This record gives sequence, structure tokens and C-alpha cells, in this order.
Amino acid sequence: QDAVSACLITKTDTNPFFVKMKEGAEAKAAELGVTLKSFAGKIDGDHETQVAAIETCIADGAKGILIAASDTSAIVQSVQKARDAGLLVIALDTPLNPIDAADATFATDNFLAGELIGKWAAGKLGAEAANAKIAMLDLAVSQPSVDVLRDQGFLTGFGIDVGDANKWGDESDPRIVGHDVTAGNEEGGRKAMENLLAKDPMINMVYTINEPSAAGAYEALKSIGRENDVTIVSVDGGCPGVANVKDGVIGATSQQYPLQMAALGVEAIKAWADNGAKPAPTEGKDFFDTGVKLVTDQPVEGVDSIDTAEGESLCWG
Amino acid sequence: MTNQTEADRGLLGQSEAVASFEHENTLLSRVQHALHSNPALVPLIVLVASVLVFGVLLGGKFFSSFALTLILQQVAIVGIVGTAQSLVILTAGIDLSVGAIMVLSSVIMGQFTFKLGLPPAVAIACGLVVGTFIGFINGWLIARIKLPPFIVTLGMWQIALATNFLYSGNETIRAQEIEVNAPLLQFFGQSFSVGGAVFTYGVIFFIGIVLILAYVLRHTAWGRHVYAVGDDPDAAALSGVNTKRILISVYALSGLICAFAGWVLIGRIGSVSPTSGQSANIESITAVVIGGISLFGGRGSILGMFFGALIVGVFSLGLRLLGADAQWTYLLIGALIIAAVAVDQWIRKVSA
Amino acid sequence: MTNQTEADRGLLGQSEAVASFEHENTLLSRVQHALHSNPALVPLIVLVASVLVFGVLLGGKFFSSFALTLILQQVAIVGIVGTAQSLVILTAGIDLSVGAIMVLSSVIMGQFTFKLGLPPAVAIACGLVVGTFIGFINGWLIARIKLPPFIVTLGMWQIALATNFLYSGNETIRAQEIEVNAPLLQFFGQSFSVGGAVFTYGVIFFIGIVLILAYVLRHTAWGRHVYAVGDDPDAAALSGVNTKRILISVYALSGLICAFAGWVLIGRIGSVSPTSGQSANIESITAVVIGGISLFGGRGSILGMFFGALIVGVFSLGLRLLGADAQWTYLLIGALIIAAVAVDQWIRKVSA
Amino acid sequence: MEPILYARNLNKRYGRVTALDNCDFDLMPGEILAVIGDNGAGKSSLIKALSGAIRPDSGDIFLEGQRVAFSSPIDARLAGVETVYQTLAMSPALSIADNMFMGRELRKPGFMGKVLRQLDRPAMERIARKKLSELGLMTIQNINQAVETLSGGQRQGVAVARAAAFGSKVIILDEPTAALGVKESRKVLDLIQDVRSRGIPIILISHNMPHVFEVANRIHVHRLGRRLCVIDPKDYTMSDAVAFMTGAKAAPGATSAAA
Amino acid sequence: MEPILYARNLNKRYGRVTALDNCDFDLMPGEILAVIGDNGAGKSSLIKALSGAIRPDSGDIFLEGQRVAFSSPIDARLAGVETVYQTLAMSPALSIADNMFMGRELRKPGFMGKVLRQLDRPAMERIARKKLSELGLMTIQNINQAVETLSGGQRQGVAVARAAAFGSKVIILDEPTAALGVKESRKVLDLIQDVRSRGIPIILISHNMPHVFEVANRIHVHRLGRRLCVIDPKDYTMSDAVAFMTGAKAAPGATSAAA
Ligand SMILES: Nc1ncnc2c1ncn2[C@@H]1O[C@H](COP(=O)(O)OP(=O)(O)OP(=O)(O)O)[C@@H](O)[C@H]1O
Ligand SMILES: Nc1ncnc2c1ncn2[C@@H]1O[C@H](COP(=O)(O)OP(=O)(O)OP(=O)(O)O)[C@@H](O)[C@H]1O
Ligand SMILES: O[C@@H]1[C@H](O)[C@H](O)CO[C@H]1O
Ligand SMILES: [Mg+2]
Ligand SMILES: [Mg+2]
Repeated sequence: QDAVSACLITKTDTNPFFVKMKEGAEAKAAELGVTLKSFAGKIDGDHETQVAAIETCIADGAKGILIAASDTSAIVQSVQKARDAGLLVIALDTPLNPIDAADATFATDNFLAGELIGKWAAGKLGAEAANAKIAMLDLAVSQPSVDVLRDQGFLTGFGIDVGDANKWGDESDPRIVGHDVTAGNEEGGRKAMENLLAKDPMINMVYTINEPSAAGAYEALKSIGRENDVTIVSVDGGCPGVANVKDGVIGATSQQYPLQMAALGVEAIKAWADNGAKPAPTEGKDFFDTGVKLVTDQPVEGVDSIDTAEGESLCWG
Repeated sequence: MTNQTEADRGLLGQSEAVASFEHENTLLSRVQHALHSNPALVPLIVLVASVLVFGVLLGGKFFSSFALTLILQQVAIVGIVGTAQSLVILTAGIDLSVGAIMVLSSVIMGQFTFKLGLPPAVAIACGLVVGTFIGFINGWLIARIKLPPFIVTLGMWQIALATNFLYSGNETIRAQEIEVNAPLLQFFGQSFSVGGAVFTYGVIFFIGIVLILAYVLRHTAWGRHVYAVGDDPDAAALSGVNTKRILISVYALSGLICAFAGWVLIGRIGSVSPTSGQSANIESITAVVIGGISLFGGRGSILGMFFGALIVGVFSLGLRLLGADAQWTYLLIGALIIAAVAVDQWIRKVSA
Repeated sequence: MTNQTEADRGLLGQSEAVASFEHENTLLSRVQHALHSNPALVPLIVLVASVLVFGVLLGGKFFSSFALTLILQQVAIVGIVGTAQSLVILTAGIDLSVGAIMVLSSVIMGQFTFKLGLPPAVAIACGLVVGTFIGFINGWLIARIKLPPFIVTLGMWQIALATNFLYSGNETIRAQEIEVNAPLLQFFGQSFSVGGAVFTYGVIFFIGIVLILAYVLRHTAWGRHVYAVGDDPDAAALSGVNTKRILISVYALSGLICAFAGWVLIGRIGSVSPTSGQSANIESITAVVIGGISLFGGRGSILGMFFGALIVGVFSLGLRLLGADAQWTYLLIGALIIAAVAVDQWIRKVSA
Repeated sequence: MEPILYARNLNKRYGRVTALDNCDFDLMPGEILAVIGDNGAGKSSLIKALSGAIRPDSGDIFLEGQRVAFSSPIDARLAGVETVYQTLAMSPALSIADNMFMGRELRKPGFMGKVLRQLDRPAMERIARKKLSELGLMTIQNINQAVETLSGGQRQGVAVARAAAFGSKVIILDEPTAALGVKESRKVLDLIQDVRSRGIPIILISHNMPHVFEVANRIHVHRLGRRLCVIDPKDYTMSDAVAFMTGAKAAPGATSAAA
Repeated sequence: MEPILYARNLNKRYGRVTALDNCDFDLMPGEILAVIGDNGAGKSSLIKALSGAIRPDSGDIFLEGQRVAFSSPIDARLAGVETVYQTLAMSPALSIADNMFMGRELRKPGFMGKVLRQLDRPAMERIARKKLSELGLMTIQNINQAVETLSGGQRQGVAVARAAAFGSKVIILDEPTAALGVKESRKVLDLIQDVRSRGIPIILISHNMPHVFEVANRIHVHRLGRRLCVIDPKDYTMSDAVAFMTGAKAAPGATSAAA
């Protein structure tokens, strides 16, 4: 019998999140004797490269595809082609739209991830939350779905009306000083933070799309000596991010589990190739929730969290 | 009679024969001549060589009609945009806004159909008009206000892309919906097969536009003027070319072609997605340059760009099938782009 | 005696006076002359005008020393890379690999310190050497193999970036760690303040390199040769310029400057992050073109690039402060870039 | 008789350099008017202003009694004024035939030409070859050669052939024989007289006094950006003309002899 | 006497065009050798091969008895061979002074020059102005003008001044007076004789027979890519020379008179 071959298609392979996802998949594939080929877009949002990757996998005779889609709706047709060709398609990290376009989904609930840090932030400020000055450091002007879900989740958790939940930037709450985009890296995080500080130097709460942009925002605050007056919250739970929580750079972060997503995905493809079994979703949800945990050393009443020691034992990169 | 004519008296009885030298007519010299008169031959040779190399490495997996026609499908969009880019680069310009025009046009086609409820044909026409109009603005700023093409199209890129995001609300229109309500939008995604080889209408459009533009550039006055403007704009203007009109028409046509690419894009990805096409500018320029068109204008052929786009397509698919992971693929494609052009240069040199 | 000399007899007793015309020495004509002899003045005017406009619109918020020095900090990296880009573009080339060289060098500085355990100073030196070496390869391919700069640096961009990701394993080195173990890496992030205005060493480096290169380009033979190569490479070669050596030295120097930019980058973002600098190429080219350097080579000044970079910085911050949201800012910057160059063009025209 | 083309008080400055300084100009119907003057005197600037290639800062130009303001050489061409510029104005990468017919290409007859707008290459090549042979430029081995591969003189020959083939009202030649050989120069002089005999007036800028005195009906002497005087070649010797032009002798009837 | 510079059997083809066809060449010490020939005969190709600007496909070149193979004009310049090309080879956007000193700039004395490598602009401008005045190019109003803003003749004057100022063994001039006025041409001819009297031999390509016969010691007649014959201007008339060059008369002692 031929070795089972599988494909992993991520949004990019420059984001440590996907790098770790790939490492998890490779480790599991080696363990199960599956041949894994991985593909990635050039930048977040690079949809055509993902389409080409799916076509390549079909041409290559793969048994299944694991995909973190850049455009969750647009990819559906290509996914359908793959499924028609007999491949098992599993969405990782980002559910497709509609979610049942994939055979299964192993993902973090990104809205929930945002909501957790939002609740924590509100709890941390206490009564002062009513006068908070919030900077929102988002990903990109194209507003990919993770970007919107985490941002709107945070605001919801904080107790701010989000307006249209499908986009950020249409809120009217005066506590929001502004939104700026970071490209998800340190450089962008610093510049966005500086821009918002120039607008209002008294910002005291900073939401960031991910931990690299949080680190950049911190540098901007540090350069004007306000790093101790401002709380930064973020999402991801990578090891440098958790270390930053421990060092007080980030107040709290929502941790997700990409290695687990990947490992589960590879197992599912192996099972499908061996006996045609499809994985089942989590009870009561339409996807398999790989879970999200809030990591902080300053727990807040009413919000479940783990400390950085535990966060470090679970972190991914 | 002046003394000048003293010298001129020597002219009486001069020979009226045209200069002629013996020409060796060897195979080599004929090959050399062919390479000189058809600049697109060199990228074609590089293309064939790379197909052969990957064929040997990958065997039937690569040499299947499925894989080979897949390459055509995968390069069709960049290739169509590349024809627009070629026109612009032949005038010594550059168009960074091609990808943004493409995606904005496709979003307009989709949103006008689904949000405004226009008949798909009308919505498509609107998309084409908008694309042409943006191109026209580019051309007008470049030709009339004499702004550098790089800056104008850089600015337009940002403007069109932001407009696209703002207008679409970052929403994708799903393939299923389009299929049911406005299949015309997916027209270029339809395909037919000839003995296992699958051709989409998008691919046919790509090949068609390459052939049409190759004809127009070579065999019409407009085409010669495009070359003249790129070659030396002052000389072109002095020798009677309406350089402004040519520039404006080139950019407007580029916009129109990009709008068509937007329509083809809907066919390829099924849906209307505002995040597509972000790297179309750099990829189309790459195809143009690998195809041997000079970035300084006036030299090269659109057929060369066609082969250039295919070379990149062959490398990408071949490397992916070989199982190189994404970063290694980028690294190798980087090296191969340089190598392809080096081979091109070398062939030209030995054949000079 | 030939007849030619019949005409020449008319030369006896000719006037030996040099041509002279009356010159009105009005203020206008002096301004015009100043604009002609200092091409960098025009972007300076645009810069001052935009600072004034935003100052009027925003008042103290913008005219604070905080905001104004912030702009310098925000443009320092693009500006440093822009000096490298200026050199290359003056030779009629282009360097798409600047951002990749910058980030790869910074990663090498970081990883050599933390993974290989080298002393930071040595690691930094290694980073600078690698940057220079990549630039040298670019220059060698362009000058010796005669490949187009666009293709060489496009390929090198992909190669350097992929190497960066592969080598670093996409791992960030955290600011806190660097601060404790290798503060030298963050050297350029340190700052001092002069009456409320905060200057980082990175900003000082930026201003310093601009001034040094302005001197070198204007007052040394090497600088004149850079212009000559960009102006007309054939003429330069025929008139005794070693064009190959100039090209190779320009690209190598560009690599070195980008490596320094990588060091400055560590200072700015605190950490060593392999995902930085992805848009440095397009942003640096933008600064160069807005600063009035011709993409066709041979014309423009590095001071112009300096003002060009600041113009973009002023617009970005100014618009954000005016409350434009992220997407609108993006759109407006596109429009303003075009407008800035249009104003530039207009000033040149009325002053011609 | 009215001049067919005349200009009054043309001025053109480039930064601190004055190229035209209140310059007047007259061309009579059917004449060959030579324009002579030192290097940098402003001769090329004058004919560029006349042919729409530059816009004078001030001054008026009249063609057949009508005031004209050509905004480009195309306008001038459409009005029948054909010019060979000193820089030749050719597209280096394009072929000889392409250059000769630039802006007035011939199209195939019938469907191919009218609908598909196809160029009639064979016809254009035939005509180009004929015009060049008339000039004796027989060392051109290949009519499809790119202009950049021609020798200096061959290039100039192509430019002159183009102007002579298409000019209808006025033909302006800026140093048309500068790079030409003895044989080719002779052909151009013959051609000039041939064109004049068809009734088309010619403006000839040249530094070659024997040529000028051989063909010109009148000589416009240009000095320091303006017309110093106009002389009849039958009344003055070459030596006189050069003396006026260089300021060695006072010009006859010059209103204000410049330094 | 040995020739100072000679070449044997030079060949150069461009695609289907033959520019040099087994061409021989000899330049004697201290002489002015004129090279004449039709447009496209291959004169410029010949001197480009001699000065390192193109590499011949085959054939040998000897300077002072040594075989040389210049791989670039810089090599030739270093060996003392200075050339004014027909295309002039100037950087249009740079100033007159920059162009004259391109590749051999003067540096300030002392620290500024040695360490900071600063150019001595005042000195270069002074010398440039002096050289141009010697040529009588006094209509140049501003020594810092970009070369592209000069008139055709002014540009040529700058190129000639450059070669004359720096040539030490051989000076090659490809049609140095083509665009020059009467006055300026005279100055260049004077300059050529002046240089020769300093013992430096000169190769002069020109279509102007009176000039050639005035200054040349020997005349190399070039036809169809090769040397047809070498004549002494005292033994033949201009009319003879032109007749040889154009093929109207058989050349004296020509080994194989081409068609
Ligand atoms: N574009 C320009 N910018 C600046 N100065 C210029 C420009 N064009 C011409 N000039 C100057 O104008 C003056 C006249 O130039 P023009 O070319 O008209 O002279 P000309 O009489 O044709 O000379 P020649 O016989 O050498 O061709 C010269 O001093 C020249 O330097
Ligand atoms: N780069 C080139 N490519 C192709 N053909 C060329 C090239 N350079 C010159 N030729 C051809 O070589 C031949 C000789 O040219 P060359 O310039 O040497 O002539 P020339 O004797 O200097 O003529 P002129 O008196 O007009 O300057 C011509 O037929 C020309 O078309
Ligand atoms: O969930 C992932 C990661 O968290 C990353 O930081 C951004 O892209 C998202 O899809
Ligand atoms: Mg002139
Ligand atoms: Mg020549």
C-alpha cells in the first residue's frame, strides 16, 4: 500500500503560529507514517496561492488537506473540488463559511478568545472601566475574519457596543481612542501605538491582535515612560508571549493550541485513509473546539484563567 | 562654382552598387538570426528546458495533461494582468495598481449584482467601465500632469484597494450564491476538455488577449507608437506621435484588461473576494521582465511575457510537486528567476 | 589654400567677447534660480507646506515637539533604507531586496548573539558583513552578468527573506532578553532629549548618513561617477568610468546600509523579529521618488529623499491625528502621495 | 510679396541662458533661406519655436498670414511644416521604415487595413528603400535594421529623406549634412533644389559656407539670439558672411549690432 | 619607420551587417592621418576597435610594437589613446566641468582632498573654462550648465577640448567638426596642428575634404569595411580622393578594389 499523503495549507508560514502548526503536523505525520507536504500563502489574505495549493494537492494524489483559509468564503469552491476528488478536507484554526464546507474543523473560538481578554480587561480596570481610554491594534485594513472576531470579541467582553459585528471601526463608544493596523508584527505594533498616543497620550488600555504587535506597542509606551500605566492584552499564547505576560509586558493573553489542531488533523486524515472515518465535532458545537485559555498572573474575579507557569507548560513556540 | 564642388567632381562615374558581403549561411548563423529577429524565442527556450527538467524529475505526475493545463489555469490571471503590464512597461511606465484595479472591478461586478440588484451583464459592464476609468485617470495624470508612473500608480493602488475594502465591507460573495443567481459572473470559470487537457474560458481569454495584443503591437500604427513612446518620448513627439494620447490610451486599456482579469478571477475562485490579487503587481512585473521586456521601455514582445508567466508557473508547480516546502520554494523560485534571466542573457550573448 | 579658407578669412578681426545678455535680477528670478540649482528645495517646500497645513488643522497636538520628533523616529528606518535605495536608483537600478537584507542582517545579529553565543559586537559585525555581501552579489550579477537589477534584486529578495525565515525558525528574540544580555543590539533605540524633543540614536544615524552621502555624491569622484553611470552608462564607460566597479560598490554599500538599518530596527522594536521590514522596499522607493530622484537614474539628490520620507511621515501621522480611520488613512495617503508629486511638478513648471 | 512664414519678437530663455532675444524671422514663398550663425547662437531654438517643438516665452509666428501657435510638432506637421531636427528625432529601437512613417503609417487596403487596421509593411518598406536610394544611401544593407545600428551619417540620411518625402508647405532642415559624406551631401543639396523647384520653400541651417552659398537665395545671419541681418549671397562673399556672423564686421543695415 | 599604432585583418560583424572586413590600418609617429569614406563604410567601427570601445571579432592591434587588446576605453586611455567618439560620450545631466574631468577628477590638496577625497571644483572649472576659450567656445554662458542644455556644436566642442587636453600618445577624432561653426572649426583645425607639433599623432575622421586636405599628412581611404588605399594629399586632388572613396575610379595600388 502506498504511504498516505496529506497536505497542510496555512495562511502564511512566517507567523510563528503557523510555523508551530506545521511542526506539530510534521511530528504527528512522521509518527503515523504519513507523507506531509506543506503550502502557505505569501501574506495573510493571499487567497490565490491557497487555491493553487489545493489544485496541486489534487494533482499530487493526496488523501486529505488541512487548511487554515485566508478567505473563508471564497475558498469553499476549491475545497468542494477537492472533496469531489475524494479528499478529506479539514479546516484548521479558521472555520470556513459555511462551516460545513469542510469535513471537519479543528479551531480556536476566536471570538471567545477576544471576549476573555475583554472581560479580564474590564475586571482589571474595575470602576475605572467606565473612563477607560482604549487603543485597538488590529491586523490589517482588509479585516480578515480572525481580526474582526477577536476585536469584536474583546469589545463585547469589555462591555462596549460593537455596532456591526462583521467589521471593526464602526463603534461609537468614546472610550475607544482609535483603531490602527499592525500587520501583526512588532514594527507595526510600535507605529500604530505611537499614532494613537499622539492622538491621546492618556491611553490606558491596549488591545492587540497578537503578541508580536503587543511587544511593539510596549516599546512605544516605554519610550515615553508610560509602560507601567497602561495595560496590554493580546491573543495567541506563544511562548514569547507568555514570557511577556510573566515579565509584565502583557497583562493577559488568550492562549490557543495550534499543535493540537495540527496533530488532530493529521490523525483524522490517517483514519480517513485507513477506514473512511470522519472526525466528530465537539458536543454542542459545529466544530471541534481545541480550546482557549486566558493566561495571566493577575487573575480577575469571574474570569477563568491560568497562571504563566501553567501557560508556559502549554505554550507553543 | 565653389571649391566644395571640386571634391564633388570625384563623384562622376561613381559606382551605384549596393554594399554586399558574402554571408555564410550555416545552421548556426540561421539560428542566431532567428534569435535576433524574435526576442520571444529566448524565453521560449528557457520555458521548454524547464518543462523538460521537471518532466524528467517528476515523470508522469508532471507530464500529465492535467498538470500541464493546470499550469495554464494557474498563470491565466497573472498572465492577463501581465499583458496590461506589458503595454505599460513598453511605454517605459509601470503600473502598480493592476491588482487593485482587478479586485475592485470584480467586487463591483459582484456587489452591483447582489447589493444593487442589477442584471449581471450590466454589473459586469459597470466593472469594466470602472476599471477603464481608473486606468484613464492614471494615464491622464501621467501624460497631462507629467507625474511619474511609479507614484501615480502607487497612489492609485492604495486608493483602489482601500475603496475596495471600504465598499465591499470586506465581505466575500460566496460561490454557491453566484452560481445560483448570477452564473454569468463565473463565465470564465467554465471549462471544456480536449483529450484530458482541461481549458477554462479564462485560459482561452488569456491566450486570446496575448495573440490580439501581439498583432496590435506589431501590425498597427498604434502599436508602433507604443514602442516609439517607450523608446524615446522626445523623439516620438518630435516625429509626430501624439505621445499624450498614446499614454492615456495605454493606461486606460490596461485598466480595461485588469477589469477583465477581475471577471476571470471570479470564474477562477468562484466567489468575489476583496482580499484577492494583492501580489498581482509584483508577479505581473516579474512575468514581463522574465519575458524579456525592458523596464526602460520600447523593447520586447508580449509573447515573451506569455512565456515568462509560464516559466514562473512551471517552476512553482514543479517545485511544489517535488515537495519543497513553502519557504524553500520561495528561495528556489528566487534563484530560478535569476537563473532564467541569466540563461536568457547567455543565449543572447553567444548568439550575438 | 582651399576655398574653405575663403570663408575663414571672415574670421579676422572677430570679436572675442563672451556672449552676455541683461539679466533681470528680480526676487522671482533668484527664487527660480535657487530652485533650479537645488532640486531638493522643491520637496522641502512641499514638506514645509504640509507641516503648516497639518499644524493649522491640528494646532498644538501636531506642533508639539513630541509629534514632530515622533515623525522622525517613525521614518528613520525607511529613511535609512531610502539612502541605500537612492544610491541604487541614481545608477538607474532598483533594489527590491533592501527590506530582506535589513531583516536578515538583524536576525543574524540576534541569533549569532543568542544561539551561537558570540559577543554582541562580533555578531553585529557579522550582520554587517552578511548585508554587504548580499549587496555585493546583487552588484556582481548586475554589473558582470548584466542581468536587470529588477530581476536580480527580486530574486535576492525572495532568497534573503526565505533564508531569514528558515534560519530564524520564525522565532522572535524578546526585547527583555536583549536588554539584559546584549544591550548593544538595542544601541540605536537609546534616546536623549533636547527641550522636549526626543532623538533616538537611530534618528541621529539617519540624519548622519544622509549628510555623509550628500557630501560623497556631490564632492567626490565616486559620487560623480554614480551619477554618470545612471545618466548614460555607455557614455560613462566611453569617457573613462569603470562602470562595473561603480555598480558593484553601489550595491554593496546599499547592502551595508541596509544591514545598519537592521541594527537600528532592533533598537526601534526592541526585539529581533524575522517578520519585520516586509514593505521596506516599496516604502523606500516611494520616499526616493517623492524626493524627486528619477527612476531612470542620474538625476536627483539624497536630500530630496530625506524630505520625501518626511513628507510621507507627516501625512501618515497628520491624517491619523485628524481622526481618519485606518482604511481612510490608507486611501488618503494614496491621494496625498500623488498630490505631493503634482505640487512638486507644478513648482518646477512655474519656476522653469 | 508676403512672407509665407514669419515671426516677430520671439523670446526664449532657459534659466539664466537666453536662447532667443527678440528675434525676427521671414521666409519668402519658394525660396531657400539659409540660417547661419555661431554655435549656440540660437538657430536651433529659432526653428524649434517655428515648428512647435518649443513654445517661445513671447512673440508671434505667422504662417500664410495667419497667426499660429503650434503646441506640438504634430500641429506644425498637419499645417504642412516638416522639420529635420539637429537631434534627428528617431526612435532608436525601431526600424528605418517604422521611423520614416512614424505618425503617418500606411494601412493595407480593404478589410485588413480598414477593419483590422493592419499596416502595409511591404509598401512602407518599398517607399523607404526608394527614398533612401534617391539620397544615395546605398550602404544600408537592411531596411529593417533598427535605427540605433546605423552609422551617424546613415541616420541623418533617413531623417532628411523623411522630411523631403512628406513636407508640403515649408521644410526646415537643421544641419542636414553635418554627418554626411561627400556623396550623400551632394545628394541632399540636389534634393533641396529639387524640392524648391516643386515650389516648397526651405529653411536650411548649416555651418558649411560653400553649401550655403551654393543653394541659398537669401541668408539670415543669426547672432546672440537674434537676427543680425539678411544678406543676398550674390552681394557678399563667404568671408563677409562669416565676418558678420562672428562680429568681425558691422552688419549691413543691422538695427542694433550686438557686442 | 615603425607605425606607432597599427592593425591587421580586423573583422567586425553585427548580425548580418559587416562593419569591418579584414581591415588593415597604420598610423605613423607624429603624423595627422585622415580617414575618409562613405557613410556606413565602417570608419567609426574601425576607430572604436582601435580605442577599446568594441572588440573586433578577429584581428590584431599593435601600439608601439606591442600587441594590445583593450577591453575597455579606460584601458586605451591609460595607454595614452584618447578618443572623441562620434556620439560624443557625455553624461547629459552632468555639468561641462564634470564631463571634462570624468574619470580623472582633480582633488583638493591636503586633508580635504587626501582624506575626505573632496574634488577641487574651482580648479576643474577654471581649467575647463580655459580649454573651452582656447577653442573659441565663448557662447557658453555658464560652465556649470548641464551638457544636455548645450547646443549641438557646443557639445562637440567640449568633447574635443577634453581629448586635446588629456591625450598623450594618440588622439582619435571622429568627425570633430561636424556640428561646429566656421569659427569653431577653424579653432579645432588649429588645435589639431598644434597637438601634432607637440609630437602627438592624430587620427582624424572627416567628411570635409577641404579640412582633410588642409591638415592631413596621409589619407586612409575606407570603403566597404576595409582600407582601400592610403594616399598622399600632395599627390592627389580632392576630386581623386572622392572618386576612390566612392568607387568611381580604381584606387592606386589597391589590392582588391571592392565592387
Ligand atoms: N534645454 C535647454 N536648456 C538650457 N539651455 C539651452 C537649452 N537648449 C538650448 N540652450 C542654450 O540656448 C543657446 C542656443 O542654443 P541653440 O541650440 O539654439 O544654438 P544653435 O545656434 O542651434 O547652435 P549649434 O550651431 O551649435 O547647433 C545655447 O547657449 C544653449 O546652451
Ligand atoms: N551596433 C551596431 N549594430 C548593428 N550594425 C551596426 C552597429 N554599429 C554599426 N553598424 C553598421 O556597421 C556599418 C559601419 O558603421 P560605422 O558607424 O562604422 O560607419 P561610418 O563609416 O562611421 O559611417 P559615418 O560616416 O556615417 O559615421 C554600418 O552599415 C552600420 O549600419
Ligand atoms: O489564529 C491565527 C494566529 O493567531 C495568528 O496570530 C494570526 O492569524 C490567525 O489565523
Ligand atoms: Mg543647433
Ligand atoms: Mg561614423
